[in-house]
Amino acid sequence: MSILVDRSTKLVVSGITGREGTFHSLRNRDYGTQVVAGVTPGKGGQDVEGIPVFNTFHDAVQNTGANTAMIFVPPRFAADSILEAEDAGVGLIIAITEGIPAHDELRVFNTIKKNGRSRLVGPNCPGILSPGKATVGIIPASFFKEGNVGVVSRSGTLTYQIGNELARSGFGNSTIVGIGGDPVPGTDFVDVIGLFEADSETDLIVMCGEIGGDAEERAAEFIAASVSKPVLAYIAGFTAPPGKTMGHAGAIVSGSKGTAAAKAEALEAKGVRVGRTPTEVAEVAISLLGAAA
Amino acid sequence: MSILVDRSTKLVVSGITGREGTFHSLRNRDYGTQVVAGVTPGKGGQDVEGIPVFNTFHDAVQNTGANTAMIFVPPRFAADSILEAEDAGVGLIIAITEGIPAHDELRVFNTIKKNGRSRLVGPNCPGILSPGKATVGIIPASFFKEGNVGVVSRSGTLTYQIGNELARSGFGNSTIVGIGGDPVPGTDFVDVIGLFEADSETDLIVMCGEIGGDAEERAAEFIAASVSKPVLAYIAGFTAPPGKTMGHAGAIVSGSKGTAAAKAEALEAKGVRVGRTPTEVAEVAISLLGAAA
Amino acid sequence: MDLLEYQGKQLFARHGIPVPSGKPARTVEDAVAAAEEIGYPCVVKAQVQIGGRGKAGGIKVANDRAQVEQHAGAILGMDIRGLTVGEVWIESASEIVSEYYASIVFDRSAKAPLIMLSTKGGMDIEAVADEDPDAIARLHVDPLLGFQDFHGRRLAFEAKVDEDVVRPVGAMLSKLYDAFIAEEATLVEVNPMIVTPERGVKALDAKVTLDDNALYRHPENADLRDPSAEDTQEQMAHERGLIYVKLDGDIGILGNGAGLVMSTLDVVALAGGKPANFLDAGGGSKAEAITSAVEVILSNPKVKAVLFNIFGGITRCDEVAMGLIEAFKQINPTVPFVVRLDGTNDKEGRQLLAEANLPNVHIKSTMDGAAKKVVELAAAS
Amino acid sequence: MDLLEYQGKQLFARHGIPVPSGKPARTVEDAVAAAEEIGYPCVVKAQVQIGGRGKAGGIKVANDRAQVEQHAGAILGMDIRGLTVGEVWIESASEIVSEYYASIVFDRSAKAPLIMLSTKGGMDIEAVADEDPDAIARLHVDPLLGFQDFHGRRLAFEAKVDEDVVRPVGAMLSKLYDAFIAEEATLVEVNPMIVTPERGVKALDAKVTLDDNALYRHPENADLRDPSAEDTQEQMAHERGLIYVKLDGDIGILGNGAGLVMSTLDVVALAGGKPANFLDAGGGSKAEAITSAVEVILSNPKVKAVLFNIFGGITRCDEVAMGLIEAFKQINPTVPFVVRLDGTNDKEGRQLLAEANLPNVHIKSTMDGAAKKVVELAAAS
Repeated sequence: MSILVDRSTKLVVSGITGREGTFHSLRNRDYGTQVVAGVTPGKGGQDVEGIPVFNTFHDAVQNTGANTAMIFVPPRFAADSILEAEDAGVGLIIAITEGIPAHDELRVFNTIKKNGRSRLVGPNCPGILSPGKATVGIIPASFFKEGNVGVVSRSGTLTYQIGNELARSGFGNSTIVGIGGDPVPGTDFVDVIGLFEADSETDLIVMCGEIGGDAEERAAEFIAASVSKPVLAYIAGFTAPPGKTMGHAGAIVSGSKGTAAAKAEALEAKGVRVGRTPTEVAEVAISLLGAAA
Repeated sequence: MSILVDRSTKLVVSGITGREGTFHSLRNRDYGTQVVAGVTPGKGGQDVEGIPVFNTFHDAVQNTGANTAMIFVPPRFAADSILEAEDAGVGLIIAITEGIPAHDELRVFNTIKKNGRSRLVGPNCPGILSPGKATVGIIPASFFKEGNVGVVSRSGTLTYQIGNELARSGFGNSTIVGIGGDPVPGTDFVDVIGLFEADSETDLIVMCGEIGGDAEERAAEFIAASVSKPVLAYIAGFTAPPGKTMGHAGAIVSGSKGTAAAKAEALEAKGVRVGRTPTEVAEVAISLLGAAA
Repeated sequence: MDLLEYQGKQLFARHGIPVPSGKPARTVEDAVAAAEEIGYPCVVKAQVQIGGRGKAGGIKVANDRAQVEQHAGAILGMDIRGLTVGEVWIESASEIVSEYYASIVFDRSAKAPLIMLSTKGGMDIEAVADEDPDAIARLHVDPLLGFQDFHGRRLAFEAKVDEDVVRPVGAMLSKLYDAFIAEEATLVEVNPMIVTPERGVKALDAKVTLDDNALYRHPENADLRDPSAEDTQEQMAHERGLIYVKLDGDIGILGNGAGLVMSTLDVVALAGGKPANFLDAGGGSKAEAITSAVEVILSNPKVKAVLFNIFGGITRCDEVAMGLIEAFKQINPTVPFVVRLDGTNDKEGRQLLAEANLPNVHIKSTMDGAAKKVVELAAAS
Repeated sequence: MDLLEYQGKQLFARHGIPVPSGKPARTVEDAVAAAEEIGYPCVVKAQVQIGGRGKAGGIKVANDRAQVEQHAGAILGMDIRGLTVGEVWIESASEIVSEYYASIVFDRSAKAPLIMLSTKGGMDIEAVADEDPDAIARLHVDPLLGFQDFHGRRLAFEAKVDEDVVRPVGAMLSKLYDAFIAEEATLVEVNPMIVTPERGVKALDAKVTLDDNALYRHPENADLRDPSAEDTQEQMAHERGLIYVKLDGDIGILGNGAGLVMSTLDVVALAGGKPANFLDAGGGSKAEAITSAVEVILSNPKVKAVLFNIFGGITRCDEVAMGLIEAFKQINPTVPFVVRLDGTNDKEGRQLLAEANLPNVHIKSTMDGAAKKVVELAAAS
C-alpha cells in the first residue's frame, strides 16, 4: 500500500502544454504514473507526446476516466482550474502552482470542503510520490526508494534533504506528501497523518513543519488522540524573526504565535520526537526503526 | 407520532415584539406549543407576556434550548434572521414571511443545504400544525383535530379549505405542513412526503400543489419509488393563463412547463389519485380510508 | 417586472456588457434627433414587451433622415399583438457575422441559476429546445461560489461557438451573471448575441425580468416600471396593493390566498363560467382591502357577476362582510354577488350580511354551490 | 504589503467607511497648506509602519498655522523606532466619546475571516487579549456566504458596545468586511474605532495588509508600494524577483526553497553563527538567479562569509555552479564562500567548481559540515 497516489492513479494535467507542464508530465509518466490526459482550453484534440489534450476537465474526465488532477497553470488561472477539476468530479487534485492569491485559496478550500467530493493537496506544493508506484508533481523521484517511512511536509527542498538523509541511512518511503507552504493548504498534517496511520505499509511517520499557523499544534493533538505509529517531527525556522514572511506565504511568526519553539514544544508535550536538524531527524529515525535493511 | 412539530418543540420567535409576531406567538402558546423565547435586536431582557426576549438567536438558544424557530420579521430582514437561526444551531426553521427577494432565498437555501444542520420550512408559508400537540405559525388550528391524514401544501387558505372538508367528513390530521408558495421553498413535497411515509400515525397523505415549478412532478417520481401509503393530490390553477404570476411568486406557467394538467398527469401516471376540486379530494379521501370514525 | 429592450440594454451597459449605442424616443422628432446623433445606418425598434416585433414591422433599418422619419412615424402608435407602441429605440446598426443565444434563468427546480448558450441564435429558443435540444449547452452555477471562468469555457466549448470567440463569449456570460446577481433578475436573455466582424460579441437584444420583491434595493430599477403600459384595472389594483391578474371572462372573482383563488377559478370554469380576473385579497384581509377589491373588480365593464370565496384563517369573515357592506355603500353595484364565507367568524360574517340585506347578494355555504350560482347569474344577465 | 495609516484610510473611504478628512504631506509647506484647507484643530500624524507613534511624539494636535508648522517640522525626519518619518498626514481633529477596537484577519487555522470587536480600543489589543480575553468578541464568517447583518449584531451585543451604536458598529463591520474581501486584504484593523458625540462611529486609525499575490488584480493598490521605504538590499532583491529577508548577522545565506533556507539559518545558528539574511533562490533556480543573488548578498557590507546550501530537485546543481562562477567573474568577491551542493547533477556541479578553482570557495558535502565551516570563516575574518 501507500497513500493518495499509486498504480491506479490516472492523471490529468492542467497546463500540460506549457513548458514546465510538459516537462513534468512526461517525467511523471516516465516514472510510471498513468498520465491519461491534459487540459488546455483551445488545444482540445491535440496531444503531448501521445497524451490527449482536452478543452475542459469535463471532457478529459469523460473520455479518459482520470481520477487525479495536477494543476500546473500560472497563479491567476489556478483557482479556476482547481474548481473546474472539482466540478468535473476529480477526486484528488494536486496543485503545484505557487503564488495563488490568498482569497482565491479561501474560496477554493471552502467550496471543496462543503461539497465534500474531492481532496485538494497544495497549492504551492511539490506533489506526491509513492516510490515504485507513481509520482505526481515535481519531487525528484530518483532520490527515493520504496520503504516504510511516510513523509509529510510543508516544504519541498527540505523534504528532499530529509528524505535523502533517510535514504542514505537505508530507509525508503511509503509515500511522500508535500502539503505546501501556503496559508490555506487544501490538505493538512492531520489529514495525511491519519492516512499514514491507516496505511499498512507505513511504520514511521515523519512530518516536516515550519513556522506560521497552527497546523503542527493541531497535528500534535491529533497524534496524541488517534495515532499509534511513531511520529517524528522537524520544524524549520527556530531563528526566524517575528513579522517577516520567510519565503512561504504561510511561514510567518505573528505576535507570539506560530514560532518553531512553540510547535516543537507542543509536539514534544504529546510524545512526538522533534529532530533539531535534518541530520538529527535521520539519526532518530534510525534509532526508532533500527538499522535499515 | 406526527412530524416536525410536537410536544418536544421549543419555539423561539424572531419578530416576537411586532404586532403580528406577538399575536401569533401567543396563539401558538395558547394552543400548547412551548414558546420559550423571542428574538428582537435591542429588546434583549424584555419579555412578551412572560416569554423572554433576546438580542440574538445565539443568546436565545443558549439560554432556553430552543430547537425550532419561527421567522416573523418583514421580508427585508427575513433572510438574515433565517441565517442567524441556522448559525445558532436551530434545527427547524419555519419562515412565515412573505415577499422575501428570490436571490435571498437562493443564498439561504444553498447555505442551509450545504451546511446540512437545519431544515427550513417556507418561506411564505402558514406554518406547521400537529393537531393536539403543537402548532407553529398561522394555521387556524381550531378547524383541525388529531387524526391519520397528513397534509402538505403550497398554499395556506387552500389547505384550510381542504382540511376543513376532510374535518367535516370526520377526518383528522397527523400533521399539516405548509411548504409555501415561493420559488425556492426550503422544504419540498418530496421531503415532507418522505417524513409522512415514515410516520406511524399517518395513513393517508394529501398533497396540495399548484401551477409552477416541477415540485409535483418530482413528488410523483418519489411516490412511485419510495412511498407505500396512499397519496391523494389536488392541483390548483388548471385555468391559469401562461406567463401570469398567480399570486404566489412561484405560481406561474412558463412556456409549456408547470401547468396543472401536466402535474395532474404526472401524478396520475404514477398511480396518485388527483381530485379536481377540494370537495372531490375529501370524497376520494373517504373512499380511500372508509367512512371516518 | 419585465424591462423593455432598451432598458435591458442600458442595464447591461452598466455591467460592461457590450451593446450597440442608442437612444429612446417617444416622438418622431426625438427619433430623428436621436438618429442624427447616432449616425446611419441605424435601426428603429418598437419598444413593447412582446416577441415577434420584427415580423410585425416593428423593426426597420434607416439609412437617412427621411427613412427614420418614415419608420418612426409608422412604428410609433403601431399595434403589435394587442400592444400599442409608445416608444422606439434608435440604435446604430450592427454588422452581424453570427447569431448566438445566451440566457440566465432562475431555476427553481435546481435552486440555482441556469445558464444556456447556443449558436442557434436569432430564432425562437423554445423551438430550438424542442427540435434540437443538444444545440443548447446548459450549466447550473453554484450561487454561493458564483460564476467561474471555467463555466464560460465549458458552455462555449459545448455549444461549439467559433474557437476564436470562446473568450469573449465567456466574458459576456460572466458579465451577464454579474448583472443577473447584482440586479436580482430572474431572467436575462440575449437573443441574438452577435459575433461582429472584429470577432467580438455584442448583445443585439435584451430581455430582462427583475424580481419585484427585491426592487426596494434597486430604486433605479423600480423607477423603470411604466404604469401607462399596465392595464387600467391592473394599475388600480397595484396602487391599492392588491394582487390582481386580468382574465378574459365575465365573472369577477375575489378570494383570500393565492391557492384558494386559483382553485376558485378552476371550480368556476368546471361549472361552465369564465372568470374575469384573479384577485387575492391576501391573508388577514381587512375591511378596506375588501372595499378596494370590489372597486377594482367592478371597474372592469365586462363583469356580469361577482364571486366572493373566503375561507377565514387569519382573515376574519366578519371583517370581510363589513368591507363588502361598505363597498356597497360607496359603489352601489348593479351586478349580482355570490358570497361564500367559511372559517374564522363565519357565522358573525353571515349574520352581518343578513342584517345589511344587500340587494342582489346571494350567500352560499360551499365553494361548489357558490360557483354554480355565480355561473347561473352571469349567464342570466 | 502593509499600507500607511493614510493609505488605509483612503482605501476605507472608497468602501464607505467613515474616516476623518485629511491630506498627506511630505514637506512642512504642504502640511501647512493641508491644515489651512482642513481647518483647526487638526492632527499632524507621522506616517510610518510601526506602532507607538504617539508615545514617540509622532502625533500632535495643532490649533493654528504656527502649531502645524512647528509640529510638522518636528515630525518630518523624526526617527521612530528605527524608521525615518518621510510623510505626515494632516487630518481634522475628532471628538472622541468612546474608543472601540475592530479588526478582520485572515484566519489560516479556521480557513475563514475572523472578525474581532472590543470596547477596549485605543490600546494594545494583544495586551487586552492576554489580560481580559472576554473583552474581545470574535466571530468567523463563512467566506462563501459572506458577512450578514446578524454577524454585526452578534459581535456588537457580545462586545457590549453602547446599545445606541449597535447599528452603526454593525454597518462599519459590514463595510470593513467588504473592503477586506474586495481589496484582498489579509488584515484590516481599526484601533481606535471611535464613537462620536453624534453617536456615530469613525475609523480614527487604519492598519491594512494586502495580499502581495493578489496585487495584479488591484493596480491602484500595487502603486502604493513605497520602494523608498524598503531597505536597499530588499529593494534590490525585489527588483530581481528574489525572496529576501534582511537579518542582523554577518553570514550571507542562499538556498533553494523556503523550508531549506529556514533550516539552514537554524543550522548556522546552532553552529554559533549569525545569518545576515534569508535568501530563497527558488525552485528551478537558473544561473542568472544565482548571480543576482550573490550580488544582493554581497551588497550588504556586514557580510563576512557566505553559505550556499543547495539541494537540487528541479534546481540543477550544475546550473548553480555556473551561476556562482559567473558571479565571481562579475563581482570578484572578497569574502569566503562555503558551497554545499547535493541532489540533481551534484557531481557535475562540484566538478565545474573544482575546475573553475574559484578563490576562497570551500566545497562541503553535508549541510552540518558546511554550516560549521562558514561559522569558522566568519569568526576568523
